[in-house]
Amino acid sequence: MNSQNIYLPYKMRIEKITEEAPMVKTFKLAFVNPEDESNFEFKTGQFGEYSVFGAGESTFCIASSPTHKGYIECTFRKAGKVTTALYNCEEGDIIGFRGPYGNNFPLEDWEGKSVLFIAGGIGLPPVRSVIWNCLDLRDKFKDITILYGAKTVQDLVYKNELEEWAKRPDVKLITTVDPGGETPDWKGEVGFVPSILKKASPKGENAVAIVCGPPIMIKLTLPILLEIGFTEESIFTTLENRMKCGIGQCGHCAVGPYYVCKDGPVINYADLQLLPVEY
Amino acid sequence: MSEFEPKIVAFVCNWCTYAGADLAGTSRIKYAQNVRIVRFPCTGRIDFMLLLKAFEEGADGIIVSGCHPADCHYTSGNYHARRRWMVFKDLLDFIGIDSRRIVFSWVSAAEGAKWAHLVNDTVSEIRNLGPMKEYKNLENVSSNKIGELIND
Amino acid sequence: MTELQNIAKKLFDDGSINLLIGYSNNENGGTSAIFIDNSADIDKLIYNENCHQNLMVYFQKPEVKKFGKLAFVVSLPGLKSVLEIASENQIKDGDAYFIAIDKDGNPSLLQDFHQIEDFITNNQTKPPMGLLKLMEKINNMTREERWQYWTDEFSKCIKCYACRSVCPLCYCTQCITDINIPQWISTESSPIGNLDWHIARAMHLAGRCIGCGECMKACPVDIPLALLTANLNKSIAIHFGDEPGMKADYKYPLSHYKLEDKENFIR
Amino acid sequence: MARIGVFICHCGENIASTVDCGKVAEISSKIPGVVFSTDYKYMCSDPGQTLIKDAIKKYKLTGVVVGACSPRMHEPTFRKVVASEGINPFFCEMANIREHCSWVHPKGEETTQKAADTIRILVEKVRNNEPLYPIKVPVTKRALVIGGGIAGIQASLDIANAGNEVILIEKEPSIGGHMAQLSETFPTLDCSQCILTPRMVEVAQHPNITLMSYSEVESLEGFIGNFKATIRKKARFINEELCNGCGDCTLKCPIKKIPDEFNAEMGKRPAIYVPFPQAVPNKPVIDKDNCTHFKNGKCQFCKTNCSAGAIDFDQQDQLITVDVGAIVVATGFTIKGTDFFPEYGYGKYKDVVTGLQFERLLSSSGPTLGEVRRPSDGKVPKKVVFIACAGSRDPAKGIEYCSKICCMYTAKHAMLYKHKVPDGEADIFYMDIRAGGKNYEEFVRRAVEEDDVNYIRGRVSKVYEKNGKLIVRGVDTLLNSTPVEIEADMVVLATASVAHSDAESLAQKLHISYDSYNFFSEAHPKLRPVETNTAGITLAGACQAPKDIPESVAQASAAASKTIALFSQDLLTREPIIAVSNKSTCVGCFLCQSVCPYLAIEREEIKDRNGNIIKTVASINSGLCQGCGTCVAFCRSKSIDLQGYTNNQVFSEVSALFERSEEYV
Amino acid sequence: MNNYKLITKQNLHSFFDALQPKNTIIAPKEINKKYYFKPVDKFEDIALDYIQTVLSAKSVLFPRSDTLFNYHRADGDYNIDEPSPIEKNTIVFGMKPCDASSFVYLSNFFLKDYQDKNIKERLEKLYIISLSCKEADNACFCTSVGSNPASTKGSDLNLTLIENDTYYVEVVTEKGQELINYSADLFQDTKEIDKSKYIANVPQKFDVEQAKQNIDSIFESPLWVKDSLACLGCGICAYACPTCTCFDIQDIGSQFNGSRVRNWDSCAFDLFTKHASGHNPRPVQSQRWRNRIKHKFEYSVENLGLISCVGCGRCIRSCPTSMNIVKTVQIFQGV
Repeated sequence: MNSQNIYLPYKMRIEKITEEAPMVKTFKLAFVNPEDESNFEFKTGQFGEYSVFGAGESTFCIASSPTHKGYIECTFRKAGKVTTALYNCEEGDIIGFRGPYGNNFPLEDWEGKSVLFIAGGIGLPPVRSVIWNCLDLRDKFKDITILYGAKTVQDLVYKNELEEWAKRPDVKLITTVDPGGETPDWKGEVGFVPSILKKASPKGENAVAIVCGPPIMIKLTLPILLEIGFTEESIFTTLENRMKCGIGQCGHCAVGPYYVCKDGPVINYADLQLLPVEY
Repeated sequence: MSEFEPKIVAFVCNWCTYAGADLAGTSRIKYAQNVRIVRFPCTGRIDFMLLLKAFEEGADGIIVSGCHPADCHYTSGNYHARRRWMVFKDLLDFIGIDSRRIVFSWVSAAEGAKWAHLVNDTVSEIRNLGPMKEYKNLENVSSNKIGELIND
Repeated sequence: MTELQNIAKKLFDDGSINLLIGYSNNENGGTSAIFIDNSADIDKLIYNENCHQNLMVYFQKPEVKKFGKLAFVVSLPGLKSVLEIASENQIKDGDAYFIAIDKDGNPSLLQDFHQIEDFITNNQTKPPMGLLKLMEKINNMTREERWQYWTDEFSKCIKCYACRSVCPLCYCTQCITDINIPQWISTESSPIGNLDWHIARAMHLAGRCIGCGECMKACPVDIPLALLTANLNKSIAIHFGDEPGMKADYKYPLSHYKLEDKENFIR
Repeated sequence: MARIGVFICHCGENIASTVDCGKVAEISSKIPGVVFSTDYKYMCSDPGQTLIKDAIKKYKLTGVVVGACSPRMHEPTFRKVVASEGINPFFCEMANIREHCSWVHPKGEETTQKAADTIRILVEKVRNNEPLYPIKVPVTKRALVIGGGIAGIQASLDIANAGNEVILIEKEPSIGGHMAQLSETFPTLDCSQCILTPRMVEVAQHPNITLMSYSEVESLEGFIGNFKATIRKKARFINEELCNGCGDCTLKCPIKKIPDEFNAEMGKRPAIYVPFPQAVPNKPVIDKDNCTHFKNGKCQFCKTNCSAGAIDFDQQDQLITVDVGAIVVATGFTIKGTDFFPEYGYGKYKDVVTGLQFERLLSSSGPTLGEVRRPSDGKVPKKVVFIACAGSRDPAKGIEYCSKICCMYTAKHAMLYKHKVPDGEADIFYMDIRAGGKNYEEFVRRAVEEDDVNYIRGRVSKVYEKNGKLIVRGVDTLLNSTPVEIEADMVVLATASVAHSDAESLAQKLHISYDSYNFFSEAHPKLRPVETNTAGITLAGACQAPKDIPESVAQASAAASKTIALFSQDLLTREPIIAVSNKSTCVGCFLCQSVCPYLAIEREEIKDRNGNIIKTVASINSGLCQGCGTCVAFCRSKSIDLQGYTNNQVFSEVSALFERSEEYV
Repeated sequence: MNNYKLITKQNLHSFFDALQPKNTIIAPKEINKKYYFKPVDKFEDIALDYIQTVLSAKSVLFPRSDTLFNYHRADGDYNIDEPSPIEKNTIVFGMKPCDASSFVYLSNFFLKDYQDKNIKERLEKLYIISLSCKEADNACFCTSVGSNPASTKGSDLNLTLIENDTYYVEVVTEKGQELINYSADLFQDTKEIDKSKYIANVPQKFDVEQAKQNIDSIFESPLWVKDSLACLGCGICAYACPTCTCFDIQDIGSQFNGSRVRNWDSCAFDLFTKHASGHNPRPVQSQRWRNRIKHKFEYSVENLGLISCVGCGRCIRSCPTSMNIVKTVQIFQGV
């Protein structure tokens, strides 16, 4: 009779809040109970259920890298009831977290290859976890290229880290904003992600691509990736269906027989095409 | 055992009854402490769901008060409210919720004394009716008792 | 071919409609809605006293709307719902054809709201006796008995929302029960959550409900839901003298007022 | 969780004497999200405001709840304080723990708990507040002044002289009001008409003023800066363009014995008449009810005798709609007639008159050309008894207030009587003499000392006729309540000043509030004595409460200055408490449209990329919406919300009503 | 284990009386000519000759609203407590074999990857006494989904009325034996009996294997739309279904005190899949109906090796628009 209640969250204290963009915040969370922290492990690409007591749970990825110990980070946009409650939290407040759930990016398979990250808007947080993971193991990979676009300069998240990556000689960072979204002192590209990708055309051989962003961006980016030499198996994305339980039971995230929370959220393009289009 | 002290909430409009209650204050007219006031721009703004919510939160009685007919700051909010309350009251009666627990009134900005009387009268009437036990009984049903798992 | 089928066939033959929604016999010895998109299926179209579903509920269904021009087989309650949704700006004159079934079971084709109004006036029926009796019985109970009666009934509710789904007037794209900022109605099927839902539903239909009784028939646990709205409509008729579903330009009693409205309950 | 600061004001002893403010602050500090909580003697004072500002900086507050007086008093004050620290002012809410708590409850635990509950309810509201930004609307720089008495005249001239257009409407055929009826004015005894008529002429000739006499407000729509007033211009059956004001018609009219309103029915007038010689406009009007032509169609005397051809029996009432940005209400007052007083003969004794009637007897333009002659037989009365407070300050008569002007005009009447009838005797029954005002007390003293007016402190219980004399029976309370009986030739009642009989219906048309005596209510008795609760509508003169001339004029100028200040802006800043619709969830049933009193709900078509209409939804015109929120409560799918009182805010307030967290028990 | 016994109706009554004091007993009860599972304390209250209850008995395991934990705010932190999901041992008495077999699916589903605490604890204290069907109606189709009116699958004890007042009892599990032991002398040993002549005849309505193949292979088809036009997207089918397991997790209460609760949900609701952004992976009803059918016959087989339909027919009986899962499967069988 000592089965554990899988719905009990870890209690997390909000250590730091960063306002990334309008309506977008990043929380740095630390475990309230040290034992929880020592038992906790996750891999890049996994997600969790974040909760405000009285408001409920909401799902998003762990945006920090597993190589950064002692805390986790998440980035979210204020949209529904829970994210509004989270958005209104202050540093020092206690929230709930359960996880990690889902599969992860197969980093070990990528060793010796070039890695191309493509993200749009609020799609950067899941990718950011992988980016840092790769950067922390920098010598295991060849070229690392990051292509990140947002509607406007204001909407770019992780502005400090973008600067940091831009300065690194071992990373090629391309940032872009949609036409009309630039400011007078904007030094990056102006244009939609797919066309900027086409312009940059990084090599697809012996490389993997991680694509995350709004559905329309992904839809238009995939053909270009194939065109520049990526294989269907080497293109990864994460699915973002509505989730409630995180453990393949509640049924919300099911895409056919596939549970995004359990079998995903990371999926390569070849597998994605086998699924019914219910994501 | 001390005497039952009813919890009363008053939903009032800003222009008449809230001001009337202000006047009761400036005139130092004493009345019962049981009332908690929630301010609305107009009685027309008061959603019937809020009355249900107040009962749910433990109110034993509710006062809904605004401007007299023809005095509405917004011309007609109180007329619409009047119809809505009439229908709502009938529904509560039909369902068996004691509609005497909701007291509707018009209190103008000049009627500080009327406000005080209204509160006092409501408190003593609700005290006679006793606690709103119907709702409290509903609340006591917790969902994990096996007997109740089968929706009975 | 029956007269009903003839009318339907003619509508298809002259290209007036793309989809006809009517009744047919089903596998379980009952009747259910049939969606006929070409005249070949017309022989399945029937009408008898078992055909109760208010088919106007399908008028708002996106997959039905896609078909284009529609025709509905409707009896009195269905036609009343046409006028009611017309008064609520949801259907315009000429948006659909209506094969109206009169009290003797004879079909006739109605096209505009005037015809429907006349039809309704000429085909008035009394509300079912059972419902009236139950309503009277409840009204004669003491308040405590009424409360007991309804809490017992509501406690059965599992919040499947069939009452909402089958109602042609519950066409909101966002129902109050689906809103969580604020959480107007508790999501759990608890006594309070159930009570809130049924009160909200009744209030939202007060003076709008045309009394088809589908909510009650759909309820898997047999809550006599139609009583709530019927009783409200009765009080609205007494207080304000209005009845929904009679005119396409019906003035909804809760969004209008008269200076001389009763206020004997207000202090 | 938000970072909310709670500030409890003692208001000196006003709150602190019954509410334990320190305890309220302590209880409040335990509410989740409240990061700072304190109490202070005077939160609205400079140091109090500084306290709030410092706390906002120090604790990085995101919201503020001030527990103090009514928000109707100090909400703007504290919102300004919060705004000065860079927080959106709508994140400041006031919890009313004075008017609604400390002043109405005894000292004790319960009262403190009520204060704490009130704070908690508002904390929950603030937690769910959203930043709001003021709305700008254009201002129509034209004022409507209702009432052409001295207050309306003064307001019109002030506003017009500042370069703004004014429409002055007067329900009588001429402007002038009560002041035109007066003989001389206290305390200077200068001639009323002499000082008034030049102002009347100035109004008539002012290029910025449009005068509409014999006109009344029919209805009013709109809001500050953007009112739409419909005015009923009553048919006077005279073409004003053609009429040259010669007055021939009034002389030819065969009907001559209609009681003359201007003379307080002490004189007679014809059916076609000019109210008084100096009337502005100086154009006659036909009294339809008394005109033979309108009775049986037979008489045409005036028409046949009008050389200008200005008589027009077919004239109809006209409804004229005007756009105005502000309104000054200066509709004045009326007085009770003698028929109001059973104890003084119900008006059946001809020689019992009202103050206003006596005023006409004193006036050189009056029916007796200024000679004091009593109505019954035209004799000069040798003994006149004046009764002050006739009706006023009398709860039994339903008039509990002081009519304010009677003490002074009664002294004036007695004095003028004595000047005109030096051998006459003037007795005044009074309750108290209220002569607060510049040179007022001196004036009363002059009446006593120089003009031998006899003041008797006491009330008159009865006036009756005996042997052709009026017997005034009263008591002298200064002489141990000795009964007094005086035989008088004439009795003058200083009857109560009251609101016009149509004041209530006018207030309803204008959407302004009024008190239980039907006097119009000011927004604040001390700090906003000129404005009404309806923005853009100000009050001038005795429509608000009884006033004398200097006060009426002063208030008129104040109302004018408020109006001019409003007109000095091109765009008006409005509170953003308005409804907004959610176009994605609205299903367009438009049942909300008919509940909106401002016609602010409009239909908007939502189109797809190809321009096809997908649906029609409700959209709120933010210029017209006044924020009553009736549509919000009405919307089934909650697709309309009211900024400042959103569903989420009020729901949170209600949720917090009785919540007692275990933490703070 | 399988051993066979007989018990008279009268002794069954005594058996009930022996069980009743120490257990919570849930059994079908008649209310207004319909049958519902209710807690009963008198044998007479139990309806023994019913065809089907309106709602399944799954809520003894997976209630309509299930508290996962309660929270209380204290000093800026939260205390959490877990209410016990079940107090006494619970016996469902007189459940139909189709329902009993649903518990096989439910226990597989909820305990497969993650052991759900509430479900596990309830399951441990749950005893199922099933009652073979004497009668069936048009909606019944257990024989089409690999079961039959006297199946013992999922039961601890199975009763079949063989002669007028005697029940044939199959002791299916240890738990069943445990129940017998309350009053073993009421039972009489016997040999295995062929039950088929004592039970209802439920004609097979489709070949599940063939239908399954077709359903598996057809995702895009106008048939899905045509077949589901009548569906209005209420939740009855899922809520009445003994194997539908979808749920939602919500907090009930305030920021101070409250509970996190698991409520039933239905894939028929349009909000089921809708994102906060407004994007909906299954925007129209036909896709939701397709998901339901495919889940029952394809997805659950892929994930658990079990069809998640037991043929109880509740969805068919309750549907206000006469949607019929059998008809749909037949359509696809015939493709």
